[in-house]
Amino acid sequence: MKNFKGLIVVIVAVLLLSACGPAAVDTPAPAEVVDANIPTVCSADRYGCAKIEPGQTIKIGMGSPMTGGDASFGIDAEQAGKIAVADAEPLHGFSFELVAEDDQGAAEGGAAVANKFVADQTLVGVAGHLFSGATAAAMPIYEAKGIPMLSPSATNPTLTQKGSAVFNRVPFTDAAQGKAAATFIYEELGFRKIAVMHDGEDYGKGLAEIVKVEFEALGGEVVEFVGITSKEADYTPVLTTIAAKSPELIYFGGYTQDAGVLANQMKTTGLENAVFFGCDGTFGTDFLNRAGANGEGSYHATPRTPPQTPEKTAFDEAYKAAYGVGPGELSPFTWNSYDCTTALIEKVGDVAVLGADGALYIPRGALVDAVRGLNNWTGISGTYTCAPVGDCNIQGPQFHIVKNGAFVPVN
Amino acid sequence: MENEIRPPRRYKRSKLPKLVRWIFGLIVLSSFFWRLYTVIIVQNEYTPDIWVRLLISGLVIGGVYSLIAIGYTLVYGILRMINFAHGEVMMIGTFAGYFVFEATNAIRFTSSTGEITSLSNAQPFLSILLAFIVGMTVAATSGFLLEKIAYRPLRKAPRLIPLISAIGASIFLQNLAQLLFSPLVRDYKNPDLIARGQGWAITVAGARLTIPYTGVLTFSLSIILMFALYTMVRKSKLGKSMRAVAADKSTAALMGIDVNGVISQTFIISGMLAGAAGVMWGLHNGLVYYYVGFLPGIKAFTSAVLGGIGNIPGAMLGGMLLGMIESIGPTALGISYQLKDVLAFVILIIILIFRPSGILGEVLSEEKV
Amino acid sequence: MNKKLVSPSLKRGLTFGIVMIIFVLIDLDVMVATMLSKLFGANVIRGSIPDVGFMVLFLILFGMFVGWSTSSDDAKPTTKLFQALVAGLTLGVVLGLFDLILNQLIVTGTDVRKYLAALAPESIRLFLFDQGAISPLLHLGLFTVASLLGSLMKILLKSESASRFFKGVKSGYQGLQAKAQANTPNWVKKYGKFLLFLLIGLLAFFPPRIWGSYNNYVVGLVGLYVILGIGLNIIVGLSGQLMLGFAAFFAMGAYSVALLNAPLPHGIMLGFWPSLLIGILMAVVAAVLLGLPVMGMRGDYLAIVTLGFGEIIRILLKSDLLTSFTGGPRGIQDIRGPTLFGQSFSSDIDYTYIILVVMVLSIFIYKRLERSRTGRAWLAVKEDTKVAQATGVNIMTNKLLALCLGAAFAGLAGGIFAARNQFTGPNDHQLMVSMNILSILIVGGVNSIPGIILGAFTLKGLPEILREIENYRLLVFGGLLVVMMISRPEGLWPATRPNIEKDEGNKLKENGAPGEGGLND
Amino acid sequence: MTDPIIQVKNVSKIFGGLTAVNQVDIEVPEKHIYSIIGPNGAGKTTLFNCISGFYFPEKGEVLFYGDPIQGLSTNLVAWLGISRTYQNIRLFNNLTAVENILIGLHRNLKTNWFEAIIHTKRFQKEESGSVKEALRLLDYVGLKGYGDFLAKNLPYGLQRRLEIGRALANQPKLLLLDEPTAGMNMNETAEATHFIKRLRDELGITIILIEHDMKVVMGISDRISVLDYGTKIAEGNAAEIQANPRVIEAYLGPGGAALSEKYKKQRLSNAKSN
Repeated sequence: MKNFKGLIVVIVAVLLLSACGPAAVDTPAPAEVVDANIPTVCSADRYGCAKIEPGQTIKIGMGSPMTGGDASFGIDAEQAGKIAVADAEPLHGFSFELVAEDDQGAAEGGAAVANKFVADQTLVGVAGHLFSGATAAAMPIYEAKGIPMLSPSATNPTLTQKGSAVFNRVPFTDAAQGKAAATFIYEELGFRKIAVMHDGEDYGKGLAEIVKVEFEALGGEVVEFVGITSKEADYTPVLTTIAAKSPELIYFGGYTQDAGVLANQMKTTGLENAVFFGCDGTFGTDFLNRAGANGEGSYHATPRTPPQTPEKTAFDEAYKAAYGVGPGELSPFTWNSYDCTTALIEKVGDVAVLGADGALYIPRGALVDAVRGLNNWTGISGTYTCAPVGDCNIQGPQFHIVKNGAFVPVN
Repeated sequence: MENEIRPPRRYKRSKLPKLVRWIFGLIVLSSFFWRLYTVIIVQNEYTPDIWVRLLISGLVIGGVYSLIAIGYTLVYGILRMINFAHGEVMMIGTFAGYFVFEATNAIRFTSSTGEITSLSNAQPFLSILLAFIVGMTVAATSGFLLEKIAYRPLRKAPRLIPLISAIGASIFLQNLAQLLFSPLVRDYKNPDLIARGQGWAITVAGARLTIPYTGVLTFSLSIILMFALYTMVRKSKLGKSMRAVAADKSTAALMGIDVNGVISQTFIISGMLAGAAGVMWGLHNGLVYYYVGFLPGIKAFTSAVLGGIGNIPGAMLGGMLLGMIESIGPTALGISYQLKDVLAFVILIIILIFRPSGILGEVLSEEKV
Repeated sequence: MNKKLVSPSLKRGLTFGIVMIIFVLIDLDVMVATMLSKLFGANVIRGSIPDVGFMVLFLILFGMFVGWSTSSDDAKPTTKLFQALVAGLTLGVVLGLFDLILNQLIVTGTDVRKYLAALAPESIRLFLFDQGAISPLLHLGLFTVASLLGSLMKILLKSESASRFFKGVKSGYQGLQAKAQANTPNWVKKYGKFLLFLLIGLLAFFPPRIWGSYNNYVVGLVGLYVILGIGLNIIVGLSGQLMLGFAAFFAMGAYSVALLNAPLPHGIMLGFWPSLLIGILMAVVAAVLLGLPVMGMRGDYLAIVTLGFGEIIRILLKSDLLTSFTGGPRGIQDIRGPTLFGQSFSSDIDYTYIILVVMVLSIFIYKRLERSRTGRAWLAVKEDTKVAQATGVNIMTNKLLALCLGAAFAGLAGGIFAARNQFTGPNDHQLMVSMNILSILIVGGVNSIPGIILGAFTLKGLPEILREIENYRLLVFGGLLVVMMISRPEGLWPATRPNIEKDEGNKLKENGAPGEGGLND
Repeated sequence: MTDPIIQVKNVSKIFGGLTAVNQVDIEVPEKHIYSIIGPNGAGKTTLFNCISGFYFPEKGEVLFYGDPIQGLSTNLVAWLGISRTYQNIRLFNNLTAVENILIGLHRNLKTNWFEAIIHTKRFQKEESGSVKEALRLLDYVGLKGYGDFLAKNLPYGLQRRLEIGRALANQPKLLLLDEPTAGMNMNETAEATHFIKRLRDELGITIILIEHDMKVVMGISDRISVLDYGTKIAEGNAAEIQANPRVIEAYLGPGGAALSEKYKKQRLSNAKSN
């Protein structure tokens, strides 16, 4: 017994020590150090500089759920980001590295990852976090250290209403897409009686709420507003209940997996004639595979961008080749994640200065401003211009209809 | 001295718990029925065919729950442990079925009529049968291994220990599946014969409604399996020895029953049922991924307790009941479908308050637990 | 005889072969190789492939382990070697066959990753040492030799030396203890505990300032889970009610602080401390509401009901129904931190202090409860409810009391948790949280404070430290739990009962006799 | 003769169809040792359970100092001063002997959990007092030095003693002992018997005893009643009971009385012959 306890004590001690390990990386912020090599921008910068010693890499962080029920989002984002890093040219001989950490999409993990990132001097930007919960918890920590964020998917409107300098995002704001969708349904398609569904998650629900409000504002009738439990896979009861109210169209805020199931089950629950109207979360070949014939005539949204630019095609091929699964199958945010990483890398290139000592200096404050200053920047998922609050995608969406198993732009 | 021994008022047996219980129950029940009344009679916005539809989907999902719940009940009856990883066994079964269909789909040839067709469409029944066989076998194997590795060493341990071990196994299996098959949410390639979204059209009260083929398959198959299992436990030698072990391990051992063997067989059987349920789940709902077993697992456990854990008919009843509650409940009570789990659990709690050992009661005596 | 030797070794080889195959299928082999290369100071960029040498090293170590574990302790050296040989050969053959398949994949260039996501060509190549067709032979040879090496090692440093080492540790430990007991002046005995607390306090004071925010975060997390563990231990460990929905009380605390102390949705800026108090109260209220009806229920029924309760709370928090009130799936942001004497007291360092203080306080309270009439009553109820009642213990009130006190701790932890993250949402209060807390108890050791601390560290601290191994961490974690339960079911640091009689005796005769382990441990 | 401490007035307890206890009347004066004997399954323990509040008798009433106590929950019965031991020893196995006794003392302690947290003077006084008391009792039942053993690790005989100790901690006026000497050898039994006597003589506790060992019963009981199939078939002092043919029938089956007579004669004749 006793000797075991002794052992335990030793083990704990060791673990604690190893826990203290990262602290060693904590070097004082260069701004305080007076050194001839250090470019003047650093002393001027409000956050000081990140100093990359020769041999080190420039780290781009990414916080996303890689375990638990939403792991597909995280894995997908990481894979896209890796390709982005691979595509990036080395900067003054310094190569980039993507550090993807698992934040489980929740506050606890988000804060943990953020704290880990800020402990690393060579980490200059974060392409993330993916989920709003984790983002909200992480934001203040980056704010203090001056690390710019560019999130591919955190759509919670309140995130950009807090006057954060570091947080930016590329997805639609729910407001933009919701309004456009409502108007499109009311005017172009001319439906007056719709049901609005969402997957009960942050993104889908926010969108659905806007659509409901806007559609009613236009004078249409929302016969049912109901949430489902994502990936639960049997939605026949709820669809049946909706069918009783006989809506002409069903708007769904959520992701492809659920959208596919819904499209299938609509056919057996008395909604054979109702139109399925998705969002940018439900767009992607993945939906076509899942819904098959049942997906015909359904509407989906994408950013207003030519569906297939050569860059996009190139990326798609690279992704497929690298991971054996097509982009957009794991999550709809593959392209966004790629763009976020690329944009960050590009901006780092703009602000970075090579010191006389051969080390690379990246003024954090300048980088923050540069990312916020993203203007008319075209990636594979769209063209982005960041608003002062950090919403980089204010343009309306492009809607597509599914005809003979393919997406056809309609507006 | 004398006066001290007279029980003072406050020491009279406290009626509080009973009172609270009854008041609680009364309030809940009355509001429950009032709600039913208002929604069904007063508002009356649903035509009969809606109820029929809900009933159908309730039966289908209920069948699946029952099958998994039986697994929980069998194991509980014998080991008095909550096999928390049972849902993951089902998940494994689902994956096995998925791969069979992928394979049968991959095999393509030109049929007699000349057009190119895949094996799963040319021989739908064969491929479905194959899927079920493979799914059940794989799940059974994993159940067997699970018991051998994670539970058998803990026979003598206090009752919390196996539970934690089960939780660990559950986490392990989930993540193993995720790492093996990626977190991608895949979809079943059903043979066209039972494609999702297709079904028989029937007319109820003037309204046309569709009964999905997959639903029919799922329901009938689950009933058959349940019946088979029940007769097995009642009639066969294995069933008898299972009941003996459940009643008292040591005595059973003295009677010359190989206890470990019986336990392993129990896990194999429950694994088979879970595997079947998994394949059904895949066929009917179409989603396959590493997390697919978790929710049904919890639900099935709930239904096992609902019917009286350790009691096989109880598990069947509980499963069906839970399916019904989930499909019909929210509509009948006019609440959002997000809250159907809340409804399920609330009903469970109420039932347990008034029948502390489930609807059909527990077959094992309290002393043993 | 020989057969009795061969077949187990064969089995072992086979098992480990399968294990290795799974390693390859989930790409864990590459991960381990990467870790090894990190150990040797090579800086590998994430996602890139390490040097072949490290893969070789890993496989050798694996093989040696196989050899070590296969050769049975009580066998003659030659037998040991023989067993190792058999196991190694089997392992080699199994993997050799597997290699052939892999090699085929490489040659034909088929991509299986649609199904087996982790099986990337480059990692396959790495595993095959880029040797293509002859790699099976390489593996066969490697594993055989390595396995022999392993058993050789076992033969060389026999288990005796190891046990001698342990004995040394033990005797040294006890010797020290005895000496300490023997020559401690009276004043130390009097104020020893106090001094110890002071020392711990001082120790706790400095590190948070030095060791950076990440460690503060991890330590804080562990601390919070220690508090939660203590709370649950009062319910499960002392009063013996199996509770699977503990996260509900956690959520109560977190949401109370969030709702009362954030600009949205209600904008009641009540301040941290009062809202924390209310959070604790809310948790207790919830406990009473849950407790009164379900008190009568037994073990597993209570378990599922509490599980249901936890889920109900979570779903309600998330549902459309309460969105306007709780913020729905979006949760609540910008939760204001605590202030102390007017100025803000919510930097990561401050939180670490708060948590440590609260943790020590809870341990203190727990200790006093456990060693009181109430605590004994709880233990009695846990041991044998009927008899306890017949000895004059009021079951109902005591169980309820335990539930409430436990809930209070959860509420406390929840409040701090929410304020520390400045955010809380439904995802923070999932079923897995309850499971984790329960696991902390069991892994650490029920009713033992050091156990709980240890458990909290193992379950919450370790995964944070294990971040290096990315998305394998939960796999490892799950596996560890199982192994843990099998190897040490009583927990890392099992509880021992107090030696009241002896202590009393010591008190009577004022000279403290060396107080080494009680009769009962 | 002093007024009865406990009266059982035609109490009946029915399980389903079976009547375990059938209209039994018992009256025990203070400071008496009263034995209940009878073949297995005669309903002795059931009667105990009715007195100590485990069962709620369908018919009849149980009066303690003239107050009805049937249907009172067991902890209240204990609170009134009735403690008991169990046929198959039921200790708190994973607690130490001292703790077992301390739990027995529960009823006499007043402090609540809050006082426990903020060590009030009262609490400390009570705690130290109760510990001393517990050790004293431990000594009294002869477990000195075993105090820190886990109850489950104690030898059988000591477990029995500990159980009695726990019962005594409650400061009972009435003590129900359920087969206290079961499974003991000759000298242990003798000791136990003597010990039970001491309890009555020194502490002045009234004792009701269920016992199979006739030597013990006849040795120490002031009054004995015999149960058979739930009904009381005889009551009286040792001599009367031994003489009572119905009792012998009950034990040896029909015709038993005659047989026993025959054996007695034989024994006498043997005694004469040598």
